[in-house]
Amino acid sequence: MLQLSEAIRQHVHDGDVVALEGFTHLIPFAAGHEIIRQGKRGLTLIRMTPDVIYDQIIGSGCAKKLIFSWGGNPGVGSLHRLRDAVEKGWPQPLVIEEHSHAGMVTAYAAGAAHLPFGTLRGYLGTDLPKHNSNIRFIECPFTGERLAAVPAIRPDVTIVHAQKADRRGNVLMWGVVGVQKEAILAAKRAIVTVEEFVDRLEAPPNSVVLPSWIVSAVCQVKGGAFPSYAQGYYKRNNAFYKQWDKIAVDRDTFKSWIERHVTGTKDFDGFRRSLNQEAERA
Amino acid sequence: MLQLSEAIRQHVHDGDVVALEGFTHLIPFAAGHEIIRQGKRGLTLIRMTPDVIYDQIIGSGCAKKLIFSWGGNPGVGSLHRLRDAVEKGWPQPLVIEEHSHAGMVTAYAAGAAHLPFGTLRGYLGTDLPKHNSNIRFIECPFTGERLAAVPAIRPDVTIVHAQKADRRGNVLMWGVVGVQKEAILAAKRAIVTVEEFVDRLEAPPNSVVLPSWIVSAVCQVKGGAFPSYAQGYYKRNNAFYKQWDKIAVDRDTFKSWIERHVTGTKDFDGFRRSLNQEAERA
Amino acid sequence: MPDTPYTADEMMTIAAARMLRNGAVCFVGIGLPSAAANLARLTHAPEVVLIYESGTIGSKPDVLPLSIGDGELAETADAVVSSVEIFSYWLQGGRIDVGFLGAAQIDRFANINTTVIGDYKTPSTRLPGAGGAPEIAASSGEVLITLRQTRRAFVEKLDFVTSTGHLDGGNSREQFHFPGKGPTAVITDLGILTPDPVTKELTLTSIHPGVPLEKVIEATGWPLKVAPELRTTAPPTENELRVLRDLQARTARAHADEL
Amino acid sequence: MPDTPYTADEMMTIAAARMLRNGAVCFVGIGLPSAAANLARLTHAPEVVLIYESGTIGSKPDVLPLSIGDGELAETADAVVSSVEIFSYWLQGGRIDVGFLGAAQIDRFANINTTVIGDYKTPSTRLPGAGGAPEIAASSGEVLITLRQTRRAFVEKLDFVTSTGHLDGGNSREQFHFPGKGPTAVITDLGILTPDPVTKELTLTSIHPGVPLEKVIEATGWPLKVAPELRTTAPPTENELRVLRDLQARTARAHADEL
Repeated sequence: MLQLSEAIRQHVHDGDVVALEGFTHLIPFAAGHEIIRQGKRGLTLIRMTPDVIYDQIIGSGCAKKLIFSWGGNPGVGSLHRLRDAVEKGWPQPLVIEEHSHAGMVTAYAAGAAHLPFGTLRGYLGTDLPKHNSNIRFIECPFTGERLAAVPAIRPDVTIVHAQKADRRGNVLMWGVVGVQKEAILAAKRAIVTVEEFVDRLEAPPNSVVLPSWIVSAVCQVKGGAFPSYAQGYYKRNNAFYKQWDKIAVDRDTFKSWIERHVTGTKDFDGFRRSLNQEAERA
Repeated sequence: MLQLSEAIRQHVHDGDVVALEGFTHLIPFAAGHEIIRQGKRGLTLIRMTPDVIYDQIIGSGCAKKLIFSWGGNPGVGSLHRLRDAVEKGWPQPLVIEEHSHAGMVTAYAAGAAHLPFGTLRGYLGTDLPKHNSNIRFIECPFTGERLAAVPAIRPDVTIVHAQKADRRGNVLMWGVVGVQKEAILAAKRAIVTVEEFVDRLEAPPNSVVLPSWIVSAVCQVKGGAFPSYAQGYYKRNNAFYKQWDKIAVDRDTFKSWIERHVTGTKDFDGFRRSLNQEAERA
Repeated sequence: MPDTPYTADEMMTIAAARMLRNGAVCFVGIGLPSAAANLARLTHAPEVVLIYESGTIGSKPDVLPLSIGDGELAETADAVVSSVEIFSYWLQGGRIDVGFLGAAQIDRFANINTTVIGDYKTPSTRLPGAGGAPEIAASSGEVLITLRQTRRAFVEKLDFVTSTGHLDGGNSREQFHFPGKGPTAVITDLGILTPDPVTKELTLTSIHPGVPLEKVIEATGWPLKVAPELRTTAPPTENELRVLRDLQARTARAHADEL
Repeated sequence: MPDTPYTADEMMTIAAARMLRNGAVCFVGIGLPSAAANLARLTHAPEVVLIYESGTIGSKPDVLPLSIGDGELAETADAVVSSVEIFSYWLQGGRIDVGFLGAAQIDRFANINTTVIGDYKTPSTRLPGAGGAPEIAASSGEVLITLRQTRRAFVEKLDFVTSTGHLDGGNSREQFHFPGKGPTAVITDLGILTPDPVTKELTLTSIHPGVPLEKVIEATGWPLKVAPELRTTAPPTENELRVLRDLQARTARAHADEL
């Protein structure tokens, strides 16, 4: 139970391999902003579905590489900052390693299971292996069938957002839980932001609980998944996603937005206030 | 929503590969008895932890092969009928294929994922591969590391017990859930017995739900996991497990017990009544 | 013919919805496929099982999701499972009858591209990428594809093969031993194309009412095969149109939130 | 010395419990290891995390389980996960500090046998088999083993290697690149054996109070190495004995159910 800024300072280092996971739901926006605020550099970012928060991190020059399987603004369109980095090298070049979702989940599961690789029925007939030497093919030792193989993902640090934690630091999440548990278990260090701390988790049987001893830091950030959503707490702010398209399409508009709302604010509460003030003025 | 006897008649055939799963909890005893009652023959039985119900099925001559990783009467001792079949061929020879738990879960997961094999860090340095040609070793295509491989388990039919089902046939289980979901998803057909039918499952988020369309038959058998337990319904009957040791140690005692309580009764209710009557007389 | 006029997009969504049989287990892509699949559920196929790659099984959303993981999909589902589970046990595990996909580009053998237009390293348009599509195309029992028909989308040669359809046609797909039989129909705003049983080349087998054949041919980047007995798609019924428009109106209201 | 007399089994369980440091994550075998691990939790190690192979993480049972999957283990756990998850993500995933095992046979390099006594095909005694042990022995950070010391159990050569300890001694275990360093102590009813730092041969380093050294040597099926500075195990404290006996009394009451 740490301040988020302190957790990011302690656990995210320049050059680290970092996964901020969340499949549409529970995306750790607050933590992503703190990475931007602290000016981390040279990160290798991993995520199945890099979306607006990765657009912001990449546009702020924090990343040198992205491993992913679907990069877009869900329901809206392109990630302009991601494209600008890949296609024009602005603000710095971004190398991409591209998979399918099935490949990424297999790689995360292998990471969580401490296996060097995972096997899947995938990629056959597609052009993905031509551009990604981390997609290889192996033979089944029993049937001789040809199957795809991907190397395990083992992030230095994984960051996720969850609904709540108890005072001992055990974390509970529910709803669309994506690959978050695997991403945490595959990582050397893990940061979790939560909506609230409670005295008792009251976790239903067999729910997704992250015991305190697999998490390096748990930080309360109310609304920390905004503009994505936290089931049981708040809905997805679809308007923000649509608006982002206009902000991100232009380098200067993007830069001034980041300066005004992210690097120009102290924390995520400050960001939300800054955004609200702007909305009221408009 | 079928009578259990009808479900076993329709879905379990002589010579089938059958998994009755349950890790101490929710063991499908009623279904196992029905297999004995119907005199199925030549089954290949699969289970991580064959215990008393497999001792009964094997002692009744239904099985020709057993794939397993731990065979015992938990907390009590040996399975005398299993040993008699393996060591003395009574009432018929039983071939065994022996794994570790880690190997079995890997094989079930591969089956559920429709992969021909699964990979694990296991078996190295042990004598298990000397006696089981289904334990092989492969090399990681990225690191060259040597890892164990096991072939997928794909039962003809998997049978499990669960707490409840709704009227549409969706099944909910909770507590120690073992490898049941994988065993169901790996199988061609699936039978589930449940404690009760309810109008609405009211399943907590992310709980273990088996949608109706992956299950071939759902049958209500109240108490169908006795003498194992059903969390939220009844406790494990430890006394029965202890008593079983005395019943199973002798062929004749075993045979007369099966004839009196299983083949001599119509169904699981009859079995329970017969057992209770005997207890009252004693 | 309904008295109500309808748009080409409405015809497309309705024609796509009709392809989904009641009770089918459908792995649903976001956008056009999701609209069609939910329309099917709300009309002729109430027992269809909709699975979204966010891990929601049996979703029954009241409004169309904007993203593949909207809360509505989880709240109305029979089960919500992890990403690893949905891709390995349910999709790869062979539990899906129909994969329902969109595409940016498609070729005559129904291979699709959702990755890049132009060169991979210096693309003219960078698309979101593969997502679940390659394995949906490989492992679903069959695949339905829905997209608008234009020369930019229906191309002679894909810039990138993201998901395998019938590969080079004929038996060429069989070399991969995919569990699924691949694309069985492409539903556009102009008509319905189905693979020839032998060559596997997409053939126009149904044309939507009022669409001139030349328009379909012009909107196709290869010499389009037309079935000798070209059918005309049944126009939308009043009920189909009403249910679709109600759904879209509910969706627009739900997503018109403020910042 | 406590005023209360105690049994050799009590000394064994208490000595084994003491090996578990507070806060350790411990994968617990049923029987003697479970008794020792819970005694540790109820005495000096309240923050120990007990994981049972039935998938219960952080179990805090009030009574000792008879089976590895008793309801008590699930009800008192922080999380309950599937068998696949507990073995692949938690054990193989490298999340376990200490694997706590029992054994039927053990050799001088702490390899263990829980499979058969005699020939595999025609055994004199068939034991339950491997269960979780081979991978607990491979993947836990370290391994503690507890069993009663007899010539039948402590043998020159195992009839079957179920779980790998220090293999043939020296560096021989390293060939497998196991994540864990293997057995670090064997706690018996007579004393404590630890592997020699170089040869990895089990060496008697502590003898329980009142046990003659000859008895330990006689109970060992190979010429037992004895540490030059053999310690005497601290006898049970009053508190250790009381907590252990209370636990066993609660357990006996709980399991004395009727048919």
